[in-house]
This record gives sequence, structure tokens and C-alpha cells, in this order.
Amino acid sequence: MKISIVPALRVLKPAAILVLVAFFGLGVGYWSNATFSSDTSPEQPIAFSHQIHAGENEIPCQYCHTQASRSPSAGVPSVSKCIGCHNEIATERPQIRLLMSYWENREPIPWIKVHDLPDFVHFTHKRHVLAEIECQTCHGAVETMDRIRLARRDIDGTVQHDQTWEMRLCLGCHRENEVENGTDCWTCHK
Amino acid sequence: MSLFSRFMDGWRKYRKPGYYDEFDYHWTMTVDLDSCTGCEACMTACQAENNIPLVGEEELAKGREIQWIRIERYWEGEYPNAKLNFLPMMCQHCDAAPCETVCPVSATYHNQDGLNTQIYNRCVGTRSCAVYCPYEVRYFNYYNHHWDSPLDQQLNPDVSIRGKGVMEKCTFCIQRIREAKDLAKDDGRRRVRDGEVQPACVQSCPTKALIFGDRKDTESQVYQSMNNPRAYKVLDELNTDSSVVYLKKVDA
Amino acid sequence: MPKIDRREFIKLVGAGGVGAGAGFMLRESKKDPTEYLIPYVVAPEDFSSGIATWYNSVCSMCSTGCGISVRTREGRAKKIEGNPSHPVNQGRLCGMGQAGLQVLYNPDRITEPLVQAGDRGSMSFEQITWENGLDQLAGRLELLRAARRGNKVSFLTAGVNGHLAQLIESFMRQLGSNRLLHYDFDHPHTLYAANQKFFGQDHLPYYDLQNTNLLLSFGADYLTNWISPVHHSIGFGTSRQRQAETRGRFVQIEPRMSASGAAADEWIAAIPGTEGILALGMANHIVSQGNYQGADRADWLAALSDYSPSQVAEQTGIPERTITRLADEFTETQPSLAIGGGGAANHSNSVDTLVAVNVLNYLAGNVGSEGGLLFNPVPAGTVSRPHQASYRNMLELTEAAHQGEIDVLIINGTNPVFTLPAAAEFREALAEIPLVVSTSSFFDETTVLADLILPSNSYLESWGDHFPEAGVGFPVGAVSQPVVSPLYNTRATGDIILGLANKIGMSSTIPWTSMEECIKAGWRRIYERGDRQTLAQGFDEFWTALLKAGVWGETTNGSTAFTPDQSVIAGVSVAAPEFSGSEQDYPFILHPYLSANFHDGRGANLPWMQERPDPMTSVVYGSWVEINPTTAVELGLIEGDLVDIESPQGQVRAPVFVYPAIMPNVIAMPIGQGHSEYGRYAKDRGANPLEILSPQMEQITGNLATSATRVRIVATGSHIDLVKTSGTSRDLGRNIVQTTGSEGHEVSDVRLNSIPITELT
Amino acid sequence: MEAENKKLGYTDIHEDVVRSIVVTGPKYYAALATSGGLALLCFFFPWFYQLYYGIGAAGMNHPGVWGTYLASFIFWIGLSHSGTLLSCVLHLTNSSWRKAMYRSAEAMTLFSLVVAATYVFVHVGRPWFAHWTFPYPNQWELWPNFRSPLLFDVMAIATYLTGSTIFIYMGSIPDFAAVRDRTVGWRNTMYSLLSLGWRGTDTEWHRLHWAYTFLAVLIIPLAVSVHSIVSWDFAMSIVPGLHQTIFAPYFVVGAIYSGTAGIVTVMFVLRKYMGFEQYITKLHFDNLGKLLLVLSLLWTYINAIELFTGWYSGTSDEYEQLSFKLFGFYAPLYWEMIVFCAAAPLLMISKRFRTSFVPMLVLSIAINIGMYTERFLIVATSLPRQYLPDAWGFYSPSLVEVSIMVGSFAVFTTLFLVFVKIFPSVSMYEVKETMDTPKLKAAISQAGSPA
Repeated sequence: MKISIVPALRVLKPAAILVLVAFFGLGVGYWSNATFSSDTSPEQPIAFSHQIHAGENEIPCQYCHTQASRSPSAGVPSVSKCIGCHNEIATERPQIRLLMSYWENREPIPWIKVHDLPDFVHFTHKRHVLAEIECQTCHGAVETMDRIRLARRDIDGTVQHDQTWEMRLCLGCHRENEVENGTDCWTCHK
Repeated sequence: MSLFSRFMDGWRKYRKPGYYDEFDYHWTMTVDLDSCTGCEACMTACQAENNIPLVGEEELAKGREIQWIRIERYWEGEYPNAKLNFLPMMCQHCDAAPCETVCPVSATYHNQDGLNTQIYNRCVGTRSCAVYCPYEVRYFNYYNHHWDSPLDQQLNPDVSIRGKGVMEKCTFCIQRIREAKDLAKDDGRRRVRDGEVQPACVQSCPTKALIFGDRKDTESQVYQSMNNPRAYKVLDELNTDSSVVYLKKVDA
Repeated sequence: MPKIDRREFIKLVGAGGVGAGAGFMLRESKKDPTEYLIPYVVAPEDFSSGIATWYNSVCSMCSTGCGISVRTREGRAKKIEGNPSHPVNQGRLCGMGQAGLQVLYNPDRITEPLVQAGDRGSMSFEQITWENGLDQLAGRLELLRAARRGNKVSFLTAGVNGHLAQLIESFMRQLGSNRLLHYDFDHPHTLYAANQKFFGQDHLPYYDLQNTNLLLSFGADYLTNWISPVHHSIGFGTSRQRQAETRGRFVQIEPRMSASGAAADEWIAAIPGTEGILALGMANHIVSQGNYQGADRADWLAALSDYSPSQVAEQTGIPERTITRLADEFTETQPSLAIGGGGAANHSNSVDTLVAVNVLNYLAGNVGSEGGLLFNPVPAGTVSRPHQASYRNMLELTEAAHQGEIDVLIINGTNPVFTLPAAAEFREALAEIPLVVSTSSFFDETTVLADLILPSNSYLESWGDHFPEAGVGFPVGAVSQPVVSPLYNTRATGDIILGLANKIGMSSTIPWTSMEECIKAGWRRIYERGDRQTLAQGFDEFWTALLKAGVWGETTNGSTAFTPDQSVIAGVSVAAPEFSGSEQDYPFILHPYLSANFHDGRGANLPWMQERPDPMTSVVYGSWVEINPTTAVELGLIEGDLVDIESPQGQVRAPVFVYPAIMPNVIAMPIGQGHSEYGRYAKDRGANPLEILSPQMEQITGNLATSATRVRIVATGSHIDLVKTSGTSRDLGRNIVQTTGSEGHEVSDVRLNSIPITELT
Repeated sequence: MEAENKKLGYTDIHEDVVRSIVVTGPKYYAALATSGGLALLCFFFPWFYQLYYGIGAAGMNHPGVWGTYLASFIFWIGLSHSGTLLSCVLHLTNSSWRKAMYRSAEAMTLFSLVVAATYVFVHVGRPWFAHWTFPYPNQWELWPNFRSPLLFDVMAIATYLTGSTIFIYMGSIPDFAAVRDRTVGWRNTMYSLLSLGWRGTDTEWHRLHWAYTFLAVLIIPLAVSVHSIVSWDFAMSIVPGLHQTIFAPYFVVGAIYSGTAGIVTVMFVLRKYMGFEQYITKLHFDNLGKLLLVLSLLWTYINAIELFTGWYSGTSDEYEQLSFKLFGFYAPLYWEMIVFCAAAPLLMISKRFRTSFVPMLVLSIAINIGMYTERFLIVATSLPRQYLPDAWGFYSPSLVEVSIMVGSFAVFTTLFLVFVKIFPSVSMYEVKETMDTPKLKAAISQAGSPA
């Protein structure tokens, strides 16, 4: 005749341990997916390196993303734009050959979208560029990325925000800079 | 600011209809019932501008139409003296809106421009706002709508498509208002000029029965128009303090 | 640490593994589907992503020709709005015009040239190349032309305007055929004839609603579909928003209250066909009361002697008081204006009726005066009046077909199989024609019977121009330019004809290779007749300016002076209307009217139009028959009861709608539904009243008398729920729509403005 | 009471109750399978279909945007008001007859609340976001709208659910202990967990009684407030027919009314099929009958007042709504409700009626049907008849809605069936309290058992 609750708990112990282990496994699985099969830095059809272009050669962002200052969308450079330079430059590299093949077949390059906002968010580059906000504020230190990836907090914490783009980033910035109607939902959602 | 004072501040705001000491703009529409011919050009304009889904006959038979602006008909008298009056009815953007108090997640609230907002991605679909709205201008998405290709190529990229389980309603064409403000900024202006922004319905109205503008600008057409002696508000007795002013039909 | 035995260990590993898997999948499931950023290969100049571009063009949804400006994003048309600088619609646009987008993006469009493989109407079409298609047709034409039998070719087109009309004309001339027919169901033949007869002018005058103080409309639904509805609406609005004392007064005389009737201050019911008699009654009163003091007063007295108000009151059933009151109002209020259309213009005596309306205008001194009726100058562009085909002309065509005189029939943009009564037997006539070619881009009732389909672009994809016939008192023209590149493998009508032309070898007279060239050449001529400072700038500047503005106008006005001669005055009289079918067997008069949503049926394949409630009844997706409440009670009918409408020519079935403002002995049905083809949205929906019309004509013009058919109603006993969006259309004393006396009328200064296009681009 | 329990010894009670838990006949399994299957088929399947397709699966439309889901929601909330509230009141008024039946009554509360809560998820358009109605810090830096009656609702129901769960659980701890001491194996383990090592010492008894009374006092206002708040969902709107100050008391009375009727039903079933004849007696039915009678009179009065207010307002809005309710399409339902909830209960004036089981069962069911109708009418006759006649519509439930409504009863039954196998469905120790203490010998023979 056991009255105390303890023996009953003892019976449950092994089961409890199993559950704990399973939870641990859950975490591991999640982390491994995030690390090894990431969607925040996918393989692009052409291994275009922002590090080389924006970093080493210091080409200004808006040289290619021409519309950033006058349109909601920054715009992807047309293939002709790439060819404009790469007719002469580094024509022998395999990746440039690949680019050429696209050009000759008059095919667009199917870049994979990395910085993707939900459809119900209507962000406009124009206003932000005109407000002289650094591209890096949201896109991270693009000039250091060989393959473009969604901005994330680096070890030294250079980029102040976290792996995925979250609404509080927008809000925080809007609050800091006292944007007018900066926290009105209809400023971005319509 | 201490918690208490913050609370008191919140309380004061809360007591104020619309909780703003002063609106930034106060967008207002006037509808001249004397000029409205019920041609419904406004309805098509609205559908085209705001990606309003095609519902289909079966759903319409169930009474599930989606019309951000609709024309109401009221017959008067009998033959041969029958008269038909038209009443364009869209979201009245009430400054004391019943729908705003009831939404549990604040998907609809009053913004600093005197507009009654509807944030689709925040909506959980309790539909209580539609119950509380005496004008019945809030429409619910009972399922995911679809456009036969290539009709979808017409959809306006500036307006979100509403999925199933979401409430929607007239926004006074917020995308146009935003665009106008954007242009004003480009010109280094603080404010939008009168007539610079018009909702799709106002823009298309063949008889100019609809006028839209900022009530705070005393020079604006809408200000003059709403101070017309014929001005009245539909269901004014409910004290919704709506931002759509109707001009009485002249019975001559 | 307790020692773990094997089983224990395996359990743990298992648990961990499962957990890990779950975690991995969890993260995986959170990923959004991959999206792509597809750049241009070569970036186009004229637009950039994320920024709207506006193109000015011309609306072709009806024959009015309003100016439109189309908003495009990333090369796709998003919205159609009125062109603010176009004097006809001044930035405004009707619903159907805005629904033009759904013509462009309609899922039921024909995307390729097709040839009928099976029998006619078997819908077994095979896809062919343009070359092949054009060759097939051109071959035939060339043979006939060589054999000097070009007249066996007939070209049946919708009422096209501008240089396209010119092109078709010269093409047919080259072929040596005089069988070029412009067929529109709603073309106002009688109005033209009446103006010809009374004013001696073969084009429409400008009706100045904007400045008139009293409008007397005999059946013309000027706000919905009469000549230039948007322009009239603008006029209506402006006159409504004038100061109290000059607020326009509108009186509508018609058997069934139309939208214009609802907007009017006074609505008077009149049996269709008696409007003219009423008008003359008023004229008589005006003259006899000495409110008209012209030199030819005596002649008028003589001519109008049989139309004393009392007599007229008997014939029309409208009380004498009303007639005299209206007559007095009409002369006292200045400027005033009388117009005629709708049922009044489509009856056995319509020309006389409309002449009578003109008489009123003349006697009240409204002719040539502002706020009255202003003569348009001779139109700038080409107007193809002579080819306008009345019902009689169409009968001649069918007759010729039966005689075997037609070898090739080319049909462009018109759908006679639908809009002609069954009695015309057009469908049968088609069967007699060896080769029927359609350039329609939809499978409408006529096109499915074609052997060869050369699908044409929608108007938003093609070049063209339009010179509004009704005009605005001075010549106006507008160029329509493609706002999007063609979606499918289709060609503009003009380009099809040019293609044929140079295959047949007409390049000497038709030198152009594309419609754009043709239009440009035409406009060079217009440019050359311009004044000095126009010519000061080069044609290219002129052209680009034209495209940017989308509209062109000339500051020349028509003549203002006018006096009718004896014979005309003597000839003024209106015969009693003739109806087919005896009153005993067919107690009701059928009054079909152009639907606000579908016009003559061309709009029925546009989902927006199908879903838009009918302005008066709020019915969607279907058709109905309007019956007076008392009649309904007598017949024991309620809303939704299915009834058969039987005329000597046949019967249609439709649900009842009890309509408070229609004469007890008249029933009305909207035209436009009841398509047997024409795409998923239109097919097998509602009924088409035109089918059962008796083939009765107005004698002078041969125009079909649509309101002259008598019918009877047979209840089928079955009932459906009419799909409509209105609940209860009575305000139950809740005073929702408030009204005030005219003294309370006051308006603020309201200017007309629209989004400045320049700022948006 | 005394008379009937004379022959009963403590042991008998224990045996009866433990038997009801341990011994399970095929009948039970059959019942469980049926109700479980029904719940799956009629509730969860249609619900998942609706989740996939959208609320369009239901019959709601414009302007009838609320439908049977809400009606059922109120109904279940109402049903929940019986148990706990009643047992609290009776506990405080210290009426001994309560003791045999309160456990099952509380269970009813609990489960109807659970069902009601599920209905919230069935009702909303995007249930997967329903957690947004709870105030919790989030990355959007958004809070719910604290002015919304719906938010009050969420809070109230959550609290009530917690409260009554603790109440029923605490009340049954001694009995868990008792069962624990008479079972072996997994049951023993389970009950030793549930009974939290209850020993039955005086201190434990003392604390239990104190806490129990404390909770009872706490729950009564809670229960009242919950249904007032539910009523505000409607009353705070300005819909003609809903915008009424009487609504809060109206709903509370209605709730207790239907709840009490529900108890009668449940007690009949327990008595008949769980073999509790000796515990649930005529006396209980008699007393509950009296309670029902009073409630029905109250309910009738409030209904009359509601009509009067509408008529007295003299506005077309109210008139139209009333006439639609009384003479419109749903009029038969209305009069059915009047018969079931206002007329029929008057029979209970006679003691003979009150003390005869089957008629009471029938009546209690009738009352609850009537009460469901009432809730349905509230939604279905007011929303489609609002201020703008042109926007008037008509609402009728779709197959999915009806099936889910039926299914919800199956869900309830299933939960209850599970309950009777886990909880001692009659409170042993309290029943014992009503008996005179046995000989010391007998007491020793059950050493370790409480009291």
C-alpha cells in the first residue's frame, strides 16, 4: 500500500528520460537543417560574387540595381548589363562563359530570390534610398559575401539583426528615426 | 514616463474617438445623391483597382458578394409615381467606428489620417467587425478566390490579394494615398495637394457625384462640399461620426 | 549515473533519432517555396519594374470612342481610366469601358488562326499559320477579283471608324465589291434619317446637356447607352451641380423607367411609338399659344392642326394638363432641349417621331443655341455612314446569300447571329455561303459558324484611331496605340487586311505594310490641313505630341442658322405606331432595352459585367422580364416565377421581376444575355429577347422596330430564386436616402479633376 | 436520504464506485466506440474539410456573418454553467442532497467548456492564428485589443476553465486516494499520481475544506461574469435585437436554466446505467425540478421584457427584426422555443411530475432543445435584418454546420464516458459525510481509507 507519490514518479522516470532525449534530438535536427541545407544562402545559377564586384572593385550598388532610388523595387540588372562589362573583362573564366551562353541564347538568368518579403508587405526601396539608408542596414555586409545570403548576426555582431527579417526590425528603425506614420500598419501593409 | 502616467495617457486617448488629439489628414468623401445615376462605374473601377475577386453565380446566390462599394436601391411610391433612389455605400471610415472596438487583434483600427484600416495579415476572421458595422460594408473571404488565367495578369501589384478567412473592405484606395504622399515627398512638399489623390471610384464617376479630399484643408473641394446645407450622414443617429458625407437628393 | 543496458541504449538512440528527424522536417516545412528573380535580357526603355506607365488610347467597347489612359506595370495593363484631356469623356469612363481589360485578358480568347476541319458549327477547328490562313482567303479573293466578280465578296464589320474604316473601304473598292456593311445593332439609323429629313444634315448634332436647363427625353436612355453616355453623364452632373435657380430639370418619357428615368426629376409613362404624337401635341400647344412667333407660324399651325393636346391626350393616354404644362415649361425654360431614342427611335414610325422631337427643339428656339442642339462641323476623320447596314440591308444580304450571290463573307467584330431576330434567318443564310471568314477573337455565335478564323487583336493591342461621331461641337480625333504587346498569335484587323491586300497585289493603292504606317499616313493629311503654328512644328513632333495627349481637336464650329422649308413643315406628322400580333392573343407589348452591363450582348463575356448588379434590379448573372406590380398580381406571378414570353415569332423563358415603374400593358427585357456561345461567362445564361422580335421595320430607314412586338405571358409553374444583391429595395420609412426641396439645393464650386497622369508616370 | 442510505455501509459505497471504474462491460465499450466514431465522423471530419476549404463550407454569408457555430458556442457555455456554479452554491448553502450528484455536474461543466472552447476555433476564419487573441510579447510588437468584448471572452473562458478544473480536481483528491487504495497495477500508479499522496490526516482534510470553500466562493462570481461577457459579444454591437441591456442577465439565467436541465439528463443516465440508484434519488429530481421551475419563470419574464423593449423603441429597425423573429421564416422555431422553455416547464408545479424520472428526463431534454433554438434565433434573426434594408439577407445553416453541431454532442459524450472511467463519478467522502458514523470495528476494517 504505497501512499507517497514518489514511487509512482519513479515508474515514470525512464519514459521521462526518453522524452528529454527526443527533445534534445529535435533541437539538433533543427539546427543541422538550418546549417547544412540552408535556404538563406542558396546556390545561384551563376556564382556571382558580390565580394568581387561590390567589395574588391567597389562598384556602387546602384550601378547595377539602377532603380533603387526611383522605384519600389531595386531591380535586377538585365543580362545586357552584365555583358556590357564582361564583353572585355574576364571573358575566359568558366562562370563568365556560362553568362555568355545565357546571353547568346537570349535567356534570362533565373536568379534565386534570397531577400524575400511576404506578399502583404509593400516595401519601397525608393524612400529608403532617398533617406540615405545604407543598403547594408537591411541586406548586411553584401560586399563581404561571396555568395549572397540573408543578413544574419555575425559572430562579432556587425549586423544588428537576426537571421530572418522580422517586423520589429522595420518598426525599431522607424521608431528610432521617428518616421512619420512609421508605425501605422497601412504604411507597409495594404 | 511612469507606468501610472502612461496608463492615464492611454486612458485619455482611449476616451477620445479615434484616439488622436488631431488627425494628420482627415480624408473625407462626399456623395451627391442628386447627381448619382446609379451607373455603377465606380463599382467596376473599384474591382479593377483593388483586386476584388470574382465570386461566381453560386456564391452570389448564397449572398456572398464582395463589393467594396455598392449601389443601394430604394424605391419610393407606386406606379405611375414610382421613384428610384440610388445610394452608393462604401466603408464610411467612421471616427467612432463600432468595428474598431470589437476586433480582438486590432486588425482594424483608426489611423492618423482618419482612416479606418483593415490589416489583412493580422485578421483572424472572427467576423465580429462585420456584425458590428451598421453599414454592412465589410466583406468576408469565405474561401480562396481564384482568377481564370490570364485574368490574373490584370491584378494590381500595389494591393495584396486576400486569402480565405480574412475580412476586407474599402480602404479609400490607400495605395493611391500612399503614392500621392510619396510624390509629395519627392517634390519636397509636406502635404498632398487637393485633387492630387482620388480613389478609383471618385476618379471614374461620370457625373462627378463623388468628391474626395482632406477635410482639414478648408480650401479643398470636399470641405466646401461637406458644408453644403444638403449635407447629411446616413444612420447619423448611431453616432458613428462617419467620414462619408451624403448630399440630399433634390426633389424638384 | 546508472549503467545503461543495451535495450535502454537502443531506446534512447531511437528517441534521439526520431526527435532529430522531426526537428529537421520542422525546419524544412518552415521554408518558403523558392522564388526566382527573372531579369530582362535587354531592359526595355519605356518602362521599369515597380513603376506604372500610362498610355493614352481610345476605348472601343462601344461606338462612342471615349479617350482612355491605361495604367501598365511591367508591361501588363492594370487599369483603364478616362483620358482627362479628351473632351468627350474628360477623364471619366463607364463601367464597361473599364472592363475592357477583361477583353484583353479574357480566358476564352482565340489564340491562333483556325480553320474549320469538320462541318460548320462542329467546333472542330484546327490550328494553322497566319501565312496559310491569309493564303486561303487571299486565293479566293484573287480569283474572284480576276474574274471581275469581286461583288461576290461581302465584308460585314462592326461600325469601325477612322482610318480602319477608310482602309476597309478602299480594300473593298479594289476588290470591286460594293457589299461593305457596317452592322451595329444599336446604330441610330432613324436619328440620322430624322436629322437628314428635318435639318438636311447627314451627321449627328451635338446635344448640349451641359448647359441646358430643361431636358425632355423621349425614351432616350442618355445616361446608359444613347450615343455618348459618359459625355451626357458629365453634362447631367454639371447641370445638377449648378446653382439652385439654374439647376437643370430632366423629364423622361418612356414606357419603362430606365436609369435616365430614375435620375430624372419627372418620369412620364408613354406607350412605345406614341412619343412622337405627344411631341407634336406639345408643338401644337406651343404654336397655338403663340409661344412661337416665327415667320412660318401659319405653316406650323396648318401642319399641326390634327395634334391638338386634347386629341393627343386621347391617343397617348397622357392627360392634357401634363401635355400643356410640359409644352409651356419647354418654351419658358431656356435653354431647353428635347432628345429622342430608345423605344421612340426603334418603332414603326420612329423617323417621324424624331422629326417631331426636332420640331419641338426648333419651335422652342433651341437649334444652334448653347444649351440646345448645336450642329457639328463636317467630321474631321472619315465617317462611314453610307455603309451603315440597317435591318433591311441585312435582309438584302441574306437574300443575296440565298440567291448564291455571295461567295465570301468576311465578318469583323460583329455578331449578327445573336443580334438579329430569328426571323431574319441569318444563320440559315450563312449556310449558303461557301466561305465564311471571321476575324473575331472570341467564339461568338457567328464565329463558330465560320470556316476560317483569323483572330484579331483586342483594341488594347492594336493601332487605330477614332473620330467620335456625336462629337462635342468641334472636330475631335484620337489615336489608339497598343498599350501591351499582343498576348497571343493574333493580328490587328488592319494588319490582316493589309496582309490580304499585298497578297492580292493592291500595293499600288494600299502601299502600307502595317496599320501603324497607315494611321500615320492618314494623320499626316490631318496634320497638313492644320493652321500655321501646327505646321510650324514638324509632323514627327505633332505625332509624338498626339500620342502623348492621345487626342486632337480643331477649333471649328458647325453652322448655327437653320430654317426649315415649307415642304418639310408640311410633311411633319406622326402615324400611329403599328404592332405585330393582335391585342387579344398578345396583350402585352415587349420592350427590349440595351442592358447597362452588356450593351447589345458584347459585354456578356466579361465576368466583371456579369457580376455587376443591374443598376435598376440588382440582378446578376442572368436575365429577367419586368412586369408591373398590378399586372403581376392579376397574373398571380411573383418574383422568380419562370414564364414563357410568346410572340408570333417564338418564345423565350425568363424569371419574373416585379418592376414598380413600368406600364401595366408593357413588359421589358434586357438585351445581352442568352448567348449559346461566346465563352464560359456568357454561354447558356439567361434569355435573348431579340430572338422573338417580329421582323417589323421603320419604312424609311428599314430599321428594325424593336419595340413593336406584342407578346403574351404563359406561366410555367416553376420558380427559381433570382440571383440579386439587393435585399429589400424599400427604405421602410427609415429615411436613408434623404431628399430636400429645390430651395434647399445649393452646391459648392466643384471642378472636374483627375489624377494628373504626368505625375504618376 | 437517511432512509435510503441506512442499509449502505462505507464499504458498499467504495465497492459501488470502484466497480463503476474498474469493471467495464461490453455495453460501455460499445457506447464509447459509437460516440467516439460519431465525434470523428460528424465533428472532426467536417471541421478539417472546412479548414481546408474555408468558412465557405458553412452557410454564413453577407450580412449573416455569424451562424450556428456561435449559437452552439453559447449553448455549450450555457450548459457549462450548471455544474460548477450549482455545486458551489449548494456547497456554500451546505445543502446535503447536492453531494451525490455534484461530481458529474462539475464534469459536465468542464467538458461543455472544452467543447465550447473548440467551437471558438471552429468559428474563426483563420484558427491557426487564434493565439493572437492572447496578450503575449511577440516580434511584431503587437498586443490584442483590450477593448474588445471578444478578448474579454477569451480571458473569461480561460479563467473559468482553469477555475472549474482545479475545483473538480481538488474535490476528488480524497476519492482518488480511496480508489488508489483499492486498485493495483497501472491504475494504482495513476491514482497515486492523481491523489498527490493524500493520506487523510486531519490537517489535509482541514486544508482541503478550506481551499474548497474558498474556490467555491471564487467561482460563483466568475461563472456569472463569464456568461455576462459572452452576452456582451452581442449586446455591445448596435445590431437591432442584440443591442440590449437585458442581455447579460438574460444569458446568465438562460445558461443556468439549460445547465440545470442538462444535469437532470445526466443524472438520469448515471442513475440508470451506472447503477447509482441509491445515491441519486427522487429527492434530487424533486429539488432540481423546483430550481428549474423558478429559472423557467425568470427566463420567460426576461423574454417578455426583450419583446417589450423592441416594441417600445418604436423604430422600424426593431420592429422589422421582431416581426421577422415572431412571424418570419424562423417563426416556427421561435414558438417551439416558447413551448419548450416557457410553457412545458410549468408542469413541474406538481410534485408528482418532479419526482417521476422519465417525464423529467423528457422535459429536461426539451428544455435544452428550446435553449439551443433560442441561441440560434439570436444569431439568425437579427444579423440579416439590420439598418439598411437593401443589404438584408437570409442565413440558413449548411450541412457542415449541422453535422458539426451534432458531432459536438458526440464529443461531449465521449469525454464524459472517459471521465466516468477515471473519476469516481460520485463523491464518496461527501456521501459518507451524510451517513451516521459506523461502529469503530467497521472503521478499523477499512484502515487507511479517509474519514
